[in-house]
Amino acid sequence: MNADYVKHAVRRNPLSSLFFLIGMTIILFVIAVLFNMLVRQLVINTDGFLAIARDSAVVRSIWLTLYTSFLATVIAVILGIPLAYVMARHSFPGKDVLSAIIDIPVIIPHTVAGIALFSLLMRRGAVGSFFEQLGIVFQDSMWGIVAAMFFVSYPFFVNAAIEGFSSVDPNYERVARTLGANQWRAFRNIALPLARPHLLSGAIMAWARGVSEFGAVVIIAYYPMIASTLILYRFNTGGLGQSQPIAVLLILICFVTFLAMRMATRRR
Amino acid sequence: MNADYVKHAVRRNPLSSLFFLIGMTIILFVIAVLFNMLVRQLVINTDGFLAIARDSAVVRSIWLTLYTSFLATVIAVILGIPLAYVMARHSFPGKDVLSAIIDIPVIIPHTVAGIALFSLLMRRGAVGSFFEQLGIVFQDSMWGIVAAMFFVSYPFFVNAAIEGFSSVDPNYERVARTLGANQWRAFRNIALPLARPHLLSGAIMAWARGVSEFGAVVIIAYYPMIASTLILYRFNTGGLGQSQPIAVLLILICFVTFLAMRMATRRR
Amino acid sequence: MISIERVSHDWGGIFSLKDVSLSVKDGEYFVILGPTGSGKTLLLEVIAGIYHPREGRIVLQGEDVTQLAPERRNIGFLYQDYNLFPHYDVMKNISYGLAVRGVGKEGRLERSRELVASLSIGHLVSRDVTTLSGGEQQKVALARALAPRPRILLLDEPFSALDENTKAALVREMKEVHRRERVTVVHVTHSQEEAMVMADRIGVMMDGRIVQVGTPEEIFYRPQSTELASFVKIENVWSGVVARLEEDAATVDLGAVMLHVPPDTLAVGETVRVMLRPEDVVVGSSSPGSARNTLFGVVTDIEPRGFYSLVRIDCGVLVTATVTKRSLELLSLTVGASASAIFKMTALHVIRQ
Amino acid sequence: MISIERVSHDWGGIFSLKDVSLSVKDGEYFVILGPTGSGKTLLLEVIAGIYHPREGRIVLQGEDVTQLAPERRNIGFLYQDYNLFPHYDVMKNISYGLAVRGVGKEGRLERSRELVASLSIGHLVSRDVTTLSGGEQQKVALARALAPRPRILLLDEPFSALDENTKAALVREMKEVHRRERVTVVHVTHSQEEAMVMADRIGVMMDGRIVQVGTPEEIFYRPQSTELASFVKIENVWSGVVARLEEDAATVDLGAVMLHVPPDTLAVGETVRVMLRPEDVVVGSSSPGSARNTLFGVVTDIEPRGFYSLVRIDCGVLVTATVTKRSLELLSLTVGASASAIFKMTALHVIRQ
Repeated sequence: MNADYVKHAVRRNPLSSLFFLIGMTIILFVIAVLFNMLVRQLVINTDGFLAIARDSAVVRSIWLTLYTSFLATVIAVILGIPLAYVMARHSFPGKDVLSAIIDIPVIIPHTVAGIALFSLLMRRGAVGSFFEQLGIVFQDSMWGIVAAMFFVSYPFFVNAAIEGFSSVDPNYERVARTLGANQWRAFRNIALPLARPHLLSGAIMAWARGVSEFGAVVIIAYYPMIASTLILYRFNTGGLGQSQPIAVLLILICFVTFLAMRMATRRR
Repeated sequence: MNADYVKHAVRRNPLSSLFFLIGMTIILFVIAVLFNMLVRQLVINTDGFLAIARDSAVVRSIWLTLYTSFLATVIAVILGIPLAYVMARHSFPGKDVLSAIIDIPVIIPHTVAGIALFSLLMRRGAVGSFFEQLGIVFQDSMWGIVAAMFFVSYPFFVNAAIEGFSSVDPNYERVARTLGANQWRAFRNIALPLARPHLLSGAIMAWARGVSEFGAVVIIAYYPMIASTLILYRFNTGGLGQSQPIAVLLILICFVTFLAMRMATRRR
Repeated sequence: MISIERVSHDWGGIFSLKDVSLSVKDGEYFVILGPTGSGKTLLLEVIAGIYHPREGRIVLQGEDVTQLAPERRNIGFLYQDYNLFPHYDVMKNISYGLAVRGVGKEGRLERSRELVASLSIGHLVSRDVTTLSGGEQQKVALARALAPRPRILLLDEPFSALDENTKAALVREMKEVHRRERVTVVHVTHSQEEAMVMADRIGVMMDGRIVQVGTPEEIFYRPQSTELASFVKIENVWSGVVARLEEDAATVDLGAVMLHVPPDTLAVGETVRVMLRPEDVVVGSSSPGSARNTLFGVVTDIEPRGFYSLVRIDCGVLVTATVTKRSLELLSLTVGASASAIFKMTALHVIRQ
Repeated sequence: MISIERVSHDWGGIFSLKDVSLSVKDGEYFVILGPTGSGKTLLLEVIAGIYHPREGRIVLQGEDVTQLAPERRNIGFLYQDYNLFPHYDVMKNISYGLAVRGVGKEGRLERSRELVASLSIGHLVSRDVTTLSGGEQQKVALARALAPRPRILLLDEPFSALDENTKAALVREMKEVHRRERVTVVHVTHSQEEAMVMADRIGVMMDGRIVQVGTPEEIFYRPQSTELASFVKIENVWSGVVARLEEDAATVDLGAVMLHVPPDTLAVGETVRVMLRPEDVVVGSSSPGSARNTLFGVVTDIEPRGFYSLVRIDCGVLVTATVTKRSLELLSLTVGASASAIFKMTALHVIRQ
């Protein structure tokens, strides 16, 4: 039945079939990259992998990565929802420019972002010196990691939120207002819940992007070591044998968290 | 007039005005990060900046970055167009899974991607040893850089291309076919030109993403040094003074190229 | 009473209102009729306070509300797509307007039950709104808009999203709701049939301006301009000069033929336009009837329009008449056949040029 | 000739064709009439080869094309939205079908000019297609589809994207094109007026099945099922028993009243349905006419439908008649008034139950 279906499709759509075969090279490449690594650690090197998974420095760095990215996402959500709502609902002079500025972190090379952030937030930097008086230090601290992760990840949340609010027909809010709701109430009762799937998936993406960042973080805060820094450090000092288990552990935790969050948000 | 307009807007939409103010903190943060760095180098440290801009190692690394990312983008375009067309035009069992696999590089931490790629493509790796016999080496070579950049950047192109082909009503191609065009001709004459704006902007995004990558590249190919690697190296050895000028030079070249490409593609 | 006083506004350079003045009486069912893009919806949105007009005033029952926020106007609004809140069930949709006003649970239930009963949607109350049919959505949206007892109900093309059969049933229901709830209705539509069936009075809107206000009879049978005559499809519009004036009739010379028209306030020698709806022309094979005006001529064209055809007869002037398919067969009308066009004097409408 | 033989297919579980058989003659203008979602467009797409049916055959002029790719069938297709290629100008759109067939520049120009002249779109040739009005788009799409001289032209709701006035003008043009190009047309629509005006023959499609094929007269005045009668809005459908049979008329007992109907092939004692279009009922104040069937009763309901109203008269059976607004006034018909319903015996259509 299924083979029949495929044969059918190939005869009817020779072009699509050819395209499918070409396109599968990308898919196979990705699968090979992941599969090779997972097999090496989970099947061949099981004992070594389990030993690393119990290494408290590794566990601490992974936990730090997940936690700092979570904080960065929370900040992106709090500041990003109002920004996205205004961008989605209003047109005003200079909106294109704002939109371009929002996207800047996506196209900035990661180490450049790191240098720029370091320069601004270091102890003697323009903003860093101000924050130091408040007791918040970014250089080689958790807050530096959060700042770097926030910088590279907020566009993922803000763009998803703009899309989310744009997908909500403004007539819903207008109807709510004719029914007696003020602007805030219409936002809270109508726009926010209707945009929620986009907001949640945007937050998940932003969190994943924060976890994935390395270049910007390593410059502003080599210590405390996030998982990526630890991987590179162990790679440089102990080679693949020391670094790959951490990579596999990190990726497994990321996938599990990512899927769990996706499923939790889809169920509603 | 304009002040009047704003006053008006604030009175009519107190909520939007508040949201706008909250949202502006993100915009101001991004501007501060960039502005601080650009002022330091272009205004305060002009001489030092110009000296670095004439340093042949710097120029070589920037050129290498732009060039390898260009190659990675070309590969993404060649393999990605067929994949995206099939994803946009057909529904088949397992399509959701393919779609998830396509997105994997976006959520994988960069150093993890580097470790995975290194493990597969190193001289004694499963695929690397095969390619070595063909004379292509990835480890510490330009091809390694291209492979890493391709891995992290192709999703940007493929997703834009899927969106592009999806935005072309399939009835256009159907009409073309009833007029006598075969599937390939309908694709070339209709789908491809109509999806072109999306394809171009996807390619530009993929190129920018490739240029921005550091974590994955540094593991598979520390040498030859791409700009990001050189920035971190100089940061570690010479501090901000040695690294920031390179960062500014790279970002200026990126912005100029990015804007030039955007404008060139918009004009058509 | 709603008083719209010299309101001008434009929206994105696409839709605009140009010096619109209108007044709608309390309890009236007022229809704004106009082609797509004439600015009808924008006018409703300005009345509701969704947009504030660039110029002019909106006065509701003596109160100038021009600058008031929509939530402080107490106006019900039904958009074309109804926009039921998809994350609320039917009951929560209906009672939303009461909930935001702080009405307690009991009060909400009471009023909702009343509306649910009056619109016979009791079987829907716990349904998910995304599962409702178009007609059901309209009723729920209507109940939601009526729940806070608005002063005015604004309806934006309320039937355009419905199929023919659902529409026919709901038109009657809407009229009854209007009576029962004693609410002033302003209803926007592009459908002449809808306007004719529903309106107490009609305002015709074209290109951002109100061109005529009147009863359906006045709009469709006695338009005051040839532009409006063409819009309401009065097929026969002839130019002529008043030739004679008697007590019970005036005679208008159309050049080739003379017509008897109601005398009204005409004066001999005036240039006038005479209008006649095609439905008011009786076509005979050739026997003259009792009607004052009988013209003879040759059929030049038969345009089938379904169960009716438009028959054009050249009687010196071209007369267009609506004829049923059966009559067409009965009279064996074909192009080239001779025929008579008969119409009552009172069916003629005369305007000065 | 197009022969559709027992074709079944379904698309995404939403639209489906169930054992459809049809044959369309060469040069015929065939209309497929059905409500939205009945599978009409899917049938066209199966004929064009865009989908290959799960079961059944499509035979074009003797050739089985069921498995042929669309580009090898030489069938013209007009989608509802016309789908002019937005990156080509008008001329390139029209000549696309010739270009892909390898017709040289001169041949392309010649055929395109011919069509441009015949459709009077000369002023459009160098225009950007995105600037065309709906009616202009339709003409260009028509020229594009006709350029390669297709055996068959498939039209999917060709008028639904146009406003009323443009539509009226283009309906006539389409009929002329059909004559001039001598092309077989299969036209899909949900509009009964459109089907009646345009069709040589009509196939009525409901829920994926063809329920009746016939001339417009047969479909709208002599439907073979009560389901179809209701779809074509024959308001009067009465159940009865044949009571008497004479040479020139049969008598049907409806319980409360007796009707004279055409005798045809009826037999005494048979249970039948008698159908009557509301347009064929003449309403009088109460004077009997020459028609065979005159019923007396009381007006129970008047439903305004614009320039016409549906008047329901309870004469023992409920009779629904179409009455113009003027006649309504003239006869002073109101609910509760007595009235007579008069109709010719030949207007009655009888089917066995």
